Amino acid sequence: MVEVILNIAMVIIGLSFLLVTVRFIIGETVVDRVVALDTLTVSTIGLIVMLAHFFGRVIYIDVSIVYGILSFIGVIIIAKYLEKSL
Amino acid sequence: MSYTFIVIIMGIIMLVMAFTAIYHKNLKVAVIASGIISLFASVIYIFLAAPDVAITEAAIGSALTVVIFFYVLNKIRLTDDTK
Amino acid sequence: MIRNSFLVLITAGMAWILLDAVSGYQSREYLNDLSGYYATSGPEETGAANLVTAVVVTYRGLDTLGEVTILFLTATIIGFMLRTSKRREGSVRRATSEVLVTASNVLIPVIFLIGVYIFLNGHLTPGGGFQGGAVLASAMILWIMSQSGTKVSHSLLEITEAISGFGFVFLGLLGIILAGGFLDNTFLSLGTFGKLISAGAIPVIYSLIGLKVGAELSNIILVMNETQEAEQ
Amino acid sequence: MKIKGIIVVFFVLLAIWLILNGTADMPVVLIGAGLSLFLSLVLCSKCSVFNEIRISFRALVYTFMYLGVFISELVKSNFDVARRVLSPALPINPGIVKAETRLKSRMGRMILANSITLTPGTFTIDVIGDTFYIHCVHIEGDDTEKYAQSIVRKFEKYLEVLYG
Amino acid sequence: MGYLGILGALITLTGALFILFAAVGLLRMPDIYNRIQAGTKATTLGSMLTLLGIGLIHPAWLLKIALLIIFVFVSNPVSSHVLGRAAHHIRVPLSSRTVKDQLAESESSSTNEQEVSE
Amino acid sequence: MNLPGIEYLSLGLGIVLFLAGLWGIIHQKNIIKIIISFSVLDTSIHLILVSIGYMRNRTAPIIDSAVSKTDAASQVVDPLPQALVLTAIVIGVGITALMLTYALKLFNEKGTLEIDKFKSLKW
Repeated sequence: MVEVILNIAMVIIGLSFLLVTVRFIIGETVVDRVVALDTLTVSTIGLIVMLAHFFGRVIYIDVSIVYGILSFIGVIIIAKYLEKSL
Repeated sequence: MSYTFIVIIMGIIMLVMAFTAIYHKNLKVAVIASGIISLFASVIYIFLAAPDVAITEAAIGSALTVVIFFYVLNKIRLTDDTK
Repeated sequence: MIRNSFLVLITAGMAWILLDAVSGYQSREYLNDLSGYYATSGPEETGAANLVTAVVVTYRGLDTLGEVTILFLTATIIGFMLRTSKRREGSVRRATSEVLVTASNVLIPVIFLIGVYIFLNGHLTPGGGFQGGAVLASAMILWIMSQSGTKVSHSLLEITEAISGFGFVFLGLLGIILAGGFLDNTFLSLGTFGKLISAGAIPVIYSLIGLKVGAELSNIILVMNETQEAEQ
Repeated sequence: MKIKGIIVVFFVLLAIWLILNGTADMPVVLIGAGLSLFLSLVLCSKCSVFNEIRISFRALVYTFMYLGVFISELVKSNFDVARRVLSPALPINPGIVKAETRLKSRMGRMILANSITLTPGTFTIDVIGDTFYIHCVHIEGDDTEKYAQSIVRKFEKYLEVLYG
Repeated sequence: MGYLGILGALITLTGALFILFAAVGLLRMPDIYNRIQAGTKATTLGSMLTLLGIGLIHPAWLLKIALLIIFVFVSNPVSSHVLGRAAHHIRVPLSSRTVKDQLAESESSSTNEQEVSE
Repeated sequence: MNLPGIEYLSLGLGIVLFLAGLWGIIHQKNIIKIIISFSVLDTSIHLILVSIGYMRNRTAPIIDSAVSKTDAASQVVDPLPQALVLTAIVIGVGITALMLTYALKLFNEKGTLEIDKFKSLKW
């Protein structure tokens, strides 16, 4: 039961990846694409923790902690670049 | 089954991003696209049971490379504006 | 036109070579001899629970030395090429958002702590010197971004890098004298398997590598940041 | 009093270290204590952000009340935005409004800005002086000033007790 | 596992649905500020719910996951704030449905108050 | 339904990305574009190597409560390619940073990034 629900959740996350990619492709400005990148990264954190459940290894949570840190840094750098104050 | 599905989706997205990274006129967009390739590559490393490589790819390949690219792009743009 | 068809030819040739190389690929069922040796006797010999760490630090330690050297050379060359000249005065730059400054005050100690956790636990959990060093460097980026008034001293970073690089090589040589070979970690006690203080010298070596990589990457970022200030 | 800030940072970092390691063995605690002391002395001896926290029983109670208000607000407005996104007509009425805040401490203002940003439908675009500029997906009613003040006031009354 | 596991799985499913809503919002919203609204924050709630659900399935992981949730809580709104601020600074146009822009009004009235010289 | 395993998928993906990166390197004329293509190619090689080290129904080579110490050899995937890729990624970012620095220097000298404009070595 639990596994079935989690599989459905994973497929839903995969579909949302596709939709975000469509926004990345048609995005009018660079900021749209950065928002797409941020959305992808944050949803990936959830996906990795779900994978930690599927493989039964607690160690994968460390990977998502690193993800959380680095997406933050990347988006801030790009925003600083865009407002010409890097 | 759902593993395969999500890997196929990420593969399609990576191919689209590779096309964008190589052919898009705007350098910023190309750099962001290559960052997304690294991001999904590191998720695939988790599927392939390699968390060490996944952490390294996320920390170094995805974040630091993008940061260095943007520093250099900034530098090029700054000099360009003055001319 | 001729150029394009030539390029297509090159790519097609490369594709043919690659497909030929992997066409007979079958998913393996057993580890080969070398990997099997690492998997069976690695935990016993090195005391590291993370087999990748055991391979990177101990069995293939010389590779890691070369890798650290390459990174050092890269940082040095970049510093040499980009460290320029005069600083132009009166450059106008938009003030950093107040929210970002406060948030970075809160987050920088946490990010530093997570970086240290990643390289200190390299023998138990995924991670290690290189990843931890990258996380330390990202804390440094956040610092440079938010506290634009304060200067980070180059000499402090260089001293950190020099001391940890020297310590890394020194530990390697200590391995030759006290144990079986270069970068052998067994001259410290192996301890209880799976605890933080275990696996001999591996946590020490990985901490030194982490500090060194962090200092080098921060130096690259810092040099790039300062050149921008100079030529704005 | 910088001592208070250093002590707060020390205990927060030590707690994070223990959670990350998952054990409370003697060497782990010792290394964590040394590391937290070093980081709190080096990184927080200059910054004054953590000195503004008030440690008292009343503050503790207000923290939980604040969390309750925040989480209920979060869930409510998330459903609101989801409804707007999914309805075919896209009933939105966006705009940027400004609101004054009474909070003086930097920590309190950061948490206020973050709370406003995390609540879907509103997000802090800029903070200039005491003025928060907030982008709203849907401005309700005709009186924008009053609407903007109501967004800020929801969280502000709790944060005033916590940080001043 | 029992009831707690089922509850956790349902919470995870809700989180995944929120991520999907965020993606739909990212596609449909008319301008960048509304996209930040719909995209970044619904995703934040979605991934936090996902984490919480997995934490309920495995109670032993709950502390680490709580740490991750707090980290996402602090860092993610800051990054979207910085992004929105940058977008407004470089004058990414607002959509035609926008009724009011008081930030631009006050910026044009006070001449470059926030530009500081270093 | 008979779907291919994850390792075959990622191997194929790695090969296609490799070809795309190679095409970008030899076809593009902007130096920054060439470097971006190089980083794509770099990622693809890592993907190929890691997927060769993968084995079905096995888990990550880290021994904790989920993997017993004694029969680790029959439970974990190959640690050797992972260690090599770890090294390769770090060297890759060093090389990328170095190439970007050289590109910056070239740009400062000549004022352009198009490789067709660099004629000082042509004769």
